[in-house]
Amino acid sequence: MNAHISVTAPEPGTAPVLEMIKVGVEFGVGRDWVPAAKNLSYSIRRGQILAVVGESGSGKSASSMAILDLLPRNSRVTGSIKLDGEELRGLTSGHMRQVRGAKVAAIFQEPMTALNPVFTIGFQIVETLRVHTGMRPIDARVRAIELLTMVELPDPEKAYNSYPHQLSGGQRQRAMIAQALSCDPMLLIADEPTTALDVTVQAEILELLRDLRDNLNSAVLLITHDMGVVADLADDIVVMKDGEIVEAGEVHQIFSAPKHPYTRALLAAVPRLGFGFGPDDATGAIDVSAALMKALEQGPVTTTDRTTRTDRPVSPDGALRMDDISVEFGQRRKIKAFKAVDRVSLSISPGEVLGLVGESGSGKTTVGRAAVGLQPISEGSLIVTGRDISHASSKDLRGLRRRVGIVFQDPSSSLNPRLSIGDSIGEPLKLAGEARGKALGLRVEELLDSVQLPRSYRNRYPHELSGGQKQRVGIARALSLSPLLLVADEPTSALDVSVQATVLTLLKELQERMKFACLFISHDLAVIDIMADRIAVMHKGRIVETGSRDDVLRAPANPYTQRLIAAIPVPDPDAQRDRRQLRLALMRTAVD
Amino acid sequence: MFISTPHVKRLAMAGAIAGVASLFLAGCTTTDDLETPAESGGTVRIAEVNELSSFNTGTADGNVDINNQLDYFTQGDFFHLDDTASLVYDEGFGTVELLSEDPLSVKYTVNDDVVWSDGESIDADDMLLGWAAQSGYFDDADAEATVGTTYFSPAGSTTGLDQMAFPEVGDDGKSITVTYSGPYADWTLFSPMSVPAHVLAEQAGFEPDGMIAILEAATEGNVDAPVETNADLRAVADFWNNGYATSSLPSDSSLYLSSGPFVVSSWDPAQSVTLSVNDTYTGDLSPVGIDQIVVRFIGDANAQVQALQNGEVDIINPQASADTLSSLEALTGVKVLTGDTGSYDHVDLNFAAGGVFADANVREAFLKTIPREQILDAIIRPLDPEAELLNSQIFFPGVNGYDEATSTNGSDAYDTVDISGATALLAGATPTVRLAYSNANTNRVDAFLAIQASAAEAGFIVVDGGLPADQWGDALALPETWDAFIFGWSTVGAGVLGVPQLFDSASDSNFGGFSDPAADALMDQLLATTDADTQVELQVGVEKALWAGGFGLPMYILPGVIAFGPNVDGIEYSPWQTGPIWNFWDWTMAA
Amino acid sequence: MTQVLETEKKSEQVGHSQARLIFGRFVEHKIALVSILIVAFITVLSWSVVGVGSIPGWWHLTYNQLNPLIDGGRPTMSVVPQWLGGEGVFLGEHPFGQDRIGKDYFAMTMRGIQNSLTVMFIVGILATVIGTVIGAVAGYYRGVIDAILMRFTDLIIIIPVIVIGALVGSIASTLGGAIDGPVILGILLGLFTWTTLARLVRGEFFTLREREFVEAARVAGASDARIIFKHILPNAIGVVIVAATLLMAGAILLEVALGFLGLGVRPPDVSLGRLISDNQSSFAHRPWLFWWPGLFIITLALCINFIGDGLRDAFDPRQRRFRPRRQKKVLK
Amino acid sequence: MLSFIVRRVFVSALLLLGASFIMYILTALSGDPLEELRGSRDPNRAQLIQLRSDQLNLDVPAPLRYFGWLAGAAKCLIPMADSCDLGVNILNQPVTGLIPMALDSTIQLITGATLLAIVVGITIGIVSALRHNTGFDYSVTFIIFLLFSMPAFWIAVLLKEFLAIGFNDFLAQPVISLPAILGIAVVAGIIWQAMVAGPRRRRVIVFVISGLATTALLVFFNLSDWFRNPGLGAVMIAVSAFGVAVLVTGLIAGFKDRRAMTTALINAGLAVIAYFTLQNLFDMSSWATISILAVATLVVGLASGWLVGGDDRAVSMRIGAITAVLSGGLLLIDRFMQSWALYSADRAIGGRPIATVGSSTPTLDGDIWIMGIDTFTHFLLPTISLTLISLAGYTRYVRSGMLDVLDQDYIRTARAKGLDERTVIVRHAFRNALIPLATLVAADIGAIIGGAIITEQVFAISGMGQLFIRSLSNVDPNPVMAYFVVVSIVALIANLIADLSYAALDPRVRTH
Repeated sequence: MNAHISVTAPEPGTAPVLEMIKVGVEFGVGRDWVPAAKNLSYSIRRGQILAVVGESGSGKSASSMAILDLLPRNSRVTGSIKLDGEELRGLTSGHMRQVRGAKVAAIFQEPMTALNPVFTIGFQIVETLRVHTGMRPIDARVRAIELLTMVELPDPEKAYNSYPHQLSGGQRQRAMIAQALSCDPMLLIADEPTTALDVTVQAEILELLRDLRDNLNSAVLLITHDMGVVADLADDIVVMKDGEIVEAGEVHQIFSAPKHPYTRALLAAVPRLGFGFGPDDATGAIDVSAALMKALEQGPVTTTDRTTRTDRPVSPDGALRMDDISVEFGQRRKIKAFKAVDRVSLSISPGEVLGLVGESGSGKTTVGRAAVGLQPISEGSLIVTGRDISHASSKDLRGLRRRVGIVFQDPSSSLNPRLSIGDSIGEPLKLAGEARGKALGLRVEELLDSVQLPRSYRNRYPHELSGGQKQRVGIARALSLSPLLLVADEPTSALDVSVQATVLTLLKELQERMKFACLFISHDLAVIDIMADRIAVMHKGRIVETGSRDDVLRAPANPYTQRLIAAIPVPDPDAQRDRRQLRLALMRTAVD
Repeated sequence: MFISTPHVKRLAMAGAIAGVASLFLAGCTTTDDLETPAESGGTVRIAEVNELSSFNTGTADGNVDINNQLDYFTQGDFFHLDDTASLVYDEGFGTVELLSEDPLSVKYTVNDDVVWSDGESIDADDMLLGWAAQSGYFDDADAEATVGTTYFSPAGSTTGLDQMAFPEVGDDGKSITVTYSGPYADWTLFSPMSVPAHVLAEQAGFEPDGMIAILEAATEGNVDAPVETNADLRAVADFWNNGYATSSLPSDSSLYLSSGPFVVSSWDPAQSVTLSVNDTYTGDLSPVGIDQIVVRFIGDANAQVQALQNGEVDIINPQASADTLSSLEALTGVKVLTGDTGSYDHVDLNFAAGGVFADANVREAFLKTIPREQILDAIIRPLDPEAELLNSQIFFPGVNGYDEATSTNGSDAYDTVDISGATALLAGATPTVRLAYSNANTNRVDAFLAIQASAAEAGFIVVDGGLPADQWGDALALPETWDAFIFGWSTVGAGVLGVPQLFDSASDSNFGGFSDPAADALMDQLLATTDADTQVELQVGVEKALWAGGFGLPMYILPGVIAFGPNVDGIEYSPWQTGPIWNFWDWTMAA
Repeated sequence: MTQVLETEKKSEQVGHSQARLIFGRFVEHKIALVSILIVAFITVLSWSVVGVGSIPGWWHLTYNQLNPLIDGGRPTMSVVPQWLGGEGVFLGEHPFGQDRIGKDYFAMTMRGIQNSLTVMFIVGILATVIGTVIGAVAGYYRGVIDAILMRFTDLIIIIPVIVIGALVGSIASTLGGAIDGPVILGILLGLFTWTTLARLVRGEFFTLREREFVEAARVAGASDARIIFKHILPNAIGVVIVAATLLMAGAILLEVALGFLGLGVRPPDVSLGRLISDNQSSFAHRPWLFWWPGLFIITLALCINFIGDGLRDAFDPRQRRFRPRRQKKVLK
Repeated sequence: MLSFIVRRVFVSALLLLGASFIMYILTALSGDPLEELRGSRDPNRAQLIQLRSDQLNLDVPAPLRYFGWLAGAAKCLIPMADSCDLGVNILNQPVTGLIPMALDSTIQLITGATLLAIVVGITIGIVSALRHNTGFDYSVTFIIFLLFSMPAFWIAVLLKEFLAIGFNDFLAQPVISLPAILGIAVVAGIIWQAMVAGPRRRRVIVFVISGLATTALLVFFNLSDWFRNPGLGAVMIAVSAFGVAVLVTGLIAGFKDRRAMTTALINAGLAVIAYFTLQNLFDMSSWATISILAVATLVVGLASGWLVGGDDRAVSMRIGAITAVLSGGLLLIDRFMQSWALYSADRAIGGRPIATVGSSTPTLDGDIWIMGIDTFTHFLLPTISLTLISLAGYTRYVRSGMLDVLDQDYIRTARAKGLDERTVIVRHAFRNALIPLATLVAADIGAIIGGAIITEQVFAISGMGQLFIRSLSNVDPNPVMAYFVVVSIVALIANLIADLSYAALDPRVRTH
């Protein structure tokens, strides 16, 4: 499948800005060359956004870095890369430097570390300008502030003089974009620009990139693994798997009629908001766009009635019962205590799955950790599986251990690298004195079966397993004492979308079989839509809306929920275009 | 390359102004060219281990070898000790007359033209002060110093000197006469000279010539009837005790006046002291053609050797070790003198009743096994090839009386190891001997190993009683913890006072508890005789008793090394404390 | 940005534990391997020559035995074999020569090495244990406990180590020679040199205690002690071992320096530093007295430093030097 | 910020008190002060022992003695009254007199060594970080480890034997034999080509050029009997001044910045002119003159930068100043060399200039050049031995710091912006690696004030180290405690400065 695919017939007079012909990238690992990308050929014209899509390890980043020749010393690039007709491979480092930053600019995934912490934003932008244009410092300063205004930073003057650590993630990404666009580059390489950002901030950045593409008419090479982003922004798509292009084509054609089985599987695995469990699960289907249109007409609903009431009386032996609990952090002298969770009330009855959704910093993880006793609460009452642990001493918490389990987010950090898989899973059993020696081995094998992992993995070590496999071990460990309440703190957000689907299905089956109550925490409403019976939306430490899955998705009352739903990109270009108009409409009316 | 725009003109002009301004400013801070000092005489540089710490060597703290050496250069005195530790009188300074034997009275007169370096003449009040400080005449404190006062704390012992009455001042004010209430053997070693009285008076807050008045006003100390402390004397004594201790050149030059050929001219703290010629000196003990003497403080023996090799010093007197000697001999143009020093190592036995050495035969057997020759070869001969066995407990080789003592005291029986004799004496017994020594001193460690090996052949079981540097001193004073002890004494070389102090059964320095009534009697008589020859006779008698009783065995005298570079000549070896500078007036700059 | 490819190994063989992996990387570090062999050889040599406690060594002379001086104490060993013009390879009566009074210098040097190694191992073990415990507790509990422990560490840092060396003499004798000098010196130094290690371990615990597997262990009901010693410490062991090797290298140099200043190990026992300071002036005439101890000190310290360097690379491999095989096979 | 400092000082004071108590007990336990007296045969031995034990009041148990000492020391805290009573040592010398001199010679000894170690350490650290995993990196690591494991006194003795005595002997007839010249040339070539790295062809060229240059230089030394009367001479000064100008501009501003290059060349030119005009002024100048000239050179440097103007005025001024000062330094070195022959011919030196002991030649006096050379020859060896020891620490630290920083994302961003390698390294990477370095330097200075005990002993410079060792060996607590108090206070202040410098350098700490 590696025939040279010219994406669209080049219109006369507009030679492609970037042309990759049979490009290959190999890395030196140990003593031999291991290919990261093989035989890549694609091209981008002015004003066109080409999305290179693929899962981690597919070589999409490596090939893009080859363009700027920024690969580390132990790498080798073959094939030809032409920029506006001029061959980049083989350029002397002097010429290459004139290309970097001037003709081709790049923005990266981690805004936190991409800017030099010891220089101000203004200095770094002026530096780029003066390297390429030789402007006088005062003119460069004016141009820099112009750029900062263009990327819609709230106060460009203040941003110019502030250091990177004084800006939020989204603002820093905007500063990165301003710096990249400072010399009107022909090509902008955006390597996972919004992956590290919250969905609402992601929507704004995508909006910004779309406006820039329209005004500056520069070509954009977008590298991402998120189909929603692709649908929202890209004109054409190239799908990569294990270093090769498996399919390429116009965005509508790929979304509506994917030809390659891998593309098809990839699109299917992407959770769609409102479609419940996959396209064929008709019962759960909700027309989210219709819901948003209705909400728009109603205008802002006072946030009192349905948003805070707990709709069902809960018997005391409910799995989890939180009444007005608050959690404060950092009670250090001068800095006043920061209220991470502010008077939250929640309840989960046995066997029920409550989805807790919110952006980063909304306090959802703190609530999850409080539920398992990891985080002491400052106010309110907290009853878990019938035991009041509001002001628990470590002794009462010990009793709670057998009734509660937790699954974490980052697979590489949730397992002790020094312990074998069997030991990690068996740890809670051993500590609770449930089983010893031979019996323990049997229980561990049962748990491995339940999470569909081969028994021979017992004496394997975490660094030998893939992300998905490690997450399954985490689940097995959490369920080893068959707890009454399982807290899942963003269990799949660190996984590739295909792996994510398998892990979610596994969790769903286990929940139905073992009937444990589950507090499922995520920032991705689509994932919550699949898993949860009821949904609670958190914003800035408060619960702004609770309700059953259908009520919240069909008729979101709270404006923040509405904006959250609207901001989630739909993996379908046309639907995503309508959704965008809805979101902008909602933004204008909603009051924050 | 240059920018030929208006910049250059502005630039050149600014550069010129800046240049001229700096030149002008710099000009007014120049120094006139230094006149080079008249380089007539030469400079001699001596290396010393310790740094100068006091200008009054009379005090207990000040009595350190470096201070004594500076004193030797800068202070004139009635006499000094030569390399055979015998007295040499300096007529140029003053005269000492023995007026009468019984009662013992001596007259000290200072020559007329002898003055301190500030022009003030040296006279009776200086000598009175010296006498008062050394005799302890005014002290009336008892042993535990609970009641009464002790004014001066002199370096030497006051026993004997406290028999002097208040001296009569000569009418010309340049002489004093002292009379002792009883006979005192070492009267010849007493010199009334100390720090200048007029300076001390001023420093203590009195009139420069008020010293005599203060001393006469104070009453003689009487231990039984301690009297209220005399304030004036207290002030004078305090300054005498502490006023001269310093770690840099005092601003008031009167604190380091000189009455000798040299005077301290500069002191670079922690580095060196420079002495230049004292113009007011009238004596004849100044070296020809030497203007300056520099004493450099170099603590490390090896550093001294390398400094000499590198020409940074002329004379060094380092702590001798085999390798120092061999490395010195390897240097070109460097002359090396070796010889004895004033200290010797010896083995003393413990006579305590019930101890292993209570029995005379065991004592003799053990002494016979001590391999003195082998120890000499191993430790001393590499340092001083001509070293000989020390065969006298009292006398030093070269001092008058040594030959007579060694030929008569029966020490020849121990010249060679006699294992068979020893085993015979032991008659099959295998006594265990706790042999103690300081394990920080490599010589004594090696001596112990040699004795242990040799004594074992005769049947002795010698237990290693080695103790660290800070513990062996205490153990010495607790005889019950050891049977035999290797340690060393260092002697001033002259005077007989030391003999009873070591061997009299009543003395606390006689650690082994040796007691021989006949020897005690001889020693009492010795203290009373002032005639040199009879003193020797008496000491030879004590010597015989010691060897007969098996007191112990002297082993070796610590060797000394003096080395000097090509710049200076006339240096001769002396074993005593003054070391290489004892005849500094004979030095001459080499060609 | 090091792009290390995450190749998914699905091979069935029994799991490689982290320790096996580290050992694999360590073996690659040639110099560190050679260093371990050298240190092991020297240790075995010194203990076998001098003997342990009552068991005598294979070398017939003891370190404080006086022997007659042979040919001015020149070393009798020669290594140049006959066919190269030397006198053949043999040890002779005194391979390293003799000191000035005839004590066998080979035995003395070996005894000196034995003492240095004793001090090194004791300091290494004692300081590592104390440092790790204090670092772990301070790092894990933070807050008040951390402040107190760190102030205590500052207190110990201020006290100059030289004074500790001076104490050995007096303590050795008060114990009446029950424990010999080097062991006491080792213990004393160990008590005062653990500070840097404690700081490193504390820093490591700060990061590791936030890791999710620690929280999982807490939820599973593990006690604090179990979390510290079963979960966090095994992951911090890399920092501990590397710091321990540096500590040991430092201990050797410290013992030797104390010996040079006349403190630390006292005669009749032997310290390499004291051997050099005693024979410092013999540099020109009897160089073997100066070179042998110096040579062994440097070799020991150098090897231990290299072992530390090898271990650090094994535990957190920065980008290894990439030497591609000559194009033999490119994985399809 | 103020509350942070106050709290920090308070805690340090408490620490000092606790540590001083432990220190006093340790010193008292470490031996018996009367040991020396016990062996003396003086007749009044018992009386002397009594006197000294009264002086050190040994009958009072150690802990109580500590409080006696503390009372005396506390009096130092009263600001105005200089009633500081730290007691007397066993020679009855007031301790307060001993400390200033010891501190002065220690400071004289270590300032040179620390500066040299920092500058050389940082350069080697950066170069070996940039040449990570190359031949150069491995050889530098090996040498560093070798220096790290060599005992201090061993280095000192070797230096004394070869560099002092060997060099002085060599001065007798200073001709380097031909094989020696070739050997040195080859070694120099190898070092330079390793530093440059890059493609094989370039390294061979560099090897040949540096080899030839070294041979020519050594031959010139032989012919001009350079070692006996050295001198740079006008040509050498001109060449090196312009070399400095080019190097400084290359490093700080990059060759492309023409204005900066112009400023540098102007200053180099001025230096050459000054060489000819100022010679006679030098002959009669005092230290005050030299300092005024130095200030003048600085002002000229800055002014020339400002006048050349252009956008980056600040950069040009900085380069102007640095070039002016460095080429001014060359003039001074040349002037010192001119007096070298006069210095070594002086009777006090006797043709053997390099000294092995002490910090000055007592009987020598001459103009500032002679005295300047004297200090140089005395401190050359100790400084080299101290630098070698602390060099290893700095190089390892800078190397690992740079390697960490070079892996950061913002370095990749800087490269993606099109900055040249030099700017990325100097402006972005080194600026960040500087932050932890500041804490290391401050902490190291705190430790080194304690006196390079061993170096001081071998070179017989009685600084703090010697004072400490001598007092400790005769178990004399007062000077030991005075040493301890001074060293700890300096160490604590150094740590405080380290933390403050951390805040100054890292904006994240400053503006959180």
